[in-house]
Amino acid sequence: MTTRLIYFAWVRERIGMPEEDVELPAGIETVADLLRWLRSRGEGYEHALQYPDVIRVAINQEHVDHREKISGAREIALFPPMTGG
Amino acid sequence: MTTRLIYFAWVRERIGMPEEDVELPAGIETVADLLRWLRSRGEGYEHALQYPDVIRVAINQEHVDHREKISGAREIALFPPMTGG
Amino acid sequence: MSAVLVATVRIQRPDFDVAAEIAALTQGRVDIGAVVTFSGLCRDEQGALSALELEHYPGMAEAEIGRIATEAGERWPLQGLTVIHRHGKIAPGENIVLVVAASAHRQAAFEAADFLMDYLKSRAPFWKKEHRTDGSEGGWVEAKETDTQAARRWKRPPSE
Amino acid sequence: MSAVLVATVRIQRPDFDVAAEIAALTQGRVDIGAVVTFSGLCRDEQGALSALELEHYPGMAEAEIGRIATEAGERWPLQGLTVIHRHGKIAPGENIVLVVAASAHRQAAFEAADFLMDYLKSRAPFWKKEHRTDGSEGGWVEAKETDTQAARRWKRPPSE
Repeated sequence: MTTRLIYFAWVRERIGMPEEDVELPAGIETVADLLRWLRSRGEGYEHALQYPDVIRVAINQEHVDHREKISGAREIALFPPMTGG
Repeated sequence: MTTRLIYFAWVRERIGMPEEDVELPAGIETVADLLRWLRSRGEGYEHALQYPDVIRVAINQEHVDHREKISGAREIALFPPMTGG
Repeated sequence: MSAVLVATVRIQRPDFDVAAEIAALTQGRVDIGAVVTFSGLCRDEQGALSALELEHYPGMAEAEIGRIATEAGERWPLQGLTVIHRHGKIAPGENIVLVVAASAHRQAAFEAADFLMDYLKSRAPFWKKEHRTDGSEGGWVEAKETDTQAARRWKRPPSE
Repeated sequence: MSAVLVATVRIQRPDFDVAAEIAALTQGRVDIGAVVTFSGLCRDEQGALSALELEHYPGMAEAEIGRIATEAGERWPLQGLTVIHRHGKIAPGENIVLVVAASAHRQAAFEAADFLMDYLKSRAPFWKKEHRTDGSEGGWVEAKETDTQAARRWKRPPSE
């Protein structure tokens, strides 16, 4: 299944693109697994995700924590802590 | 010395006038003394001041409690609990 | 410690314009991050009220609200503060009172506006009389014990 | 228990008009006694900022603010609630965000607006980047721990 990954703010800048569609390999079950796998994909990803604890994640436009299962996610967004308001 | 008494809301309505100038007799030292003396001045006063605890008092446009000394007051206002805002 | 707050206090018959009052505090400034406004309106949930008539103590009303505003300026770092209280007859749905508090940060603006309203309710010399749609006088609105209690939230310990 | 609150949520580039948003909630009604507005503005105390650029997550921004507004409507008896958050470049002194909360009573309106702002700050998917007057990028604004703590004030005990 294809999953759309969306990036915002400095996560977007460091990875170097606003979004991409990926095929998740077997064994990527949680958000934490996804972040680990993405870091292995190149320098930009490593720079963006080197401190995974600060990365906020939304699945299908709802906040989730890093233990959340990602099976069936159409859209997963990664971004820094929010600074709106 | 002449003191101006000012009345508001139902205190004004019951006493039947918005203000008056009075000469305070000797022995009227505190707000409580004043309220007691006024009640003796007639039915309207008695009706307005029958529950003196609920009457709020300002001397020279500042809130005071009933133990306050009134010597030197130019203007003493009597009114019900406030309901502004 | 900080610049003295110059508050604007107005007691007036006409309605006020919230946007104009916000603009008066913020125009041309870049040090304000938060503006909180409170508008108090005349309610009539039973449909029996034709108007509230607001009586006030001229002179003391301005002075007392000024004292409350000064205390707010001492307790919170405010860039601006405006209080407008209407008097006379006010129909259901109309504005009665406006507080505008401006600060660098949101918590100061929220707390100062909240404090102002609690103190206004319990200390500003205004009294409301009801006029009914059937032409009768509905009598004077009674002060609420909950308003007195709300004002007590802000009492500082005597040691401070 | 009470009627479901229909909140208005808008994410937009243009500025908003506080008076128009208040009027939209109160016009023709006599059951609203209190309207609290919060306006958040772009500050620049050092004089080095040319603009904040607000990035957001379209779709989720509306959805998340809608969820926060729904929660506010469940926690306080509100007659109306409007939240407008701007995006794009915003110069110092300009508005960024507006919350308008209307209720019969003042405490509900104050608390709901305060809650909305705390939750917006910590949960709404917006990010601010600084642009400097010297033409350089000032980088992304960092989230404040105080904002996270402010949002925690509203956590309800799990037993409720």
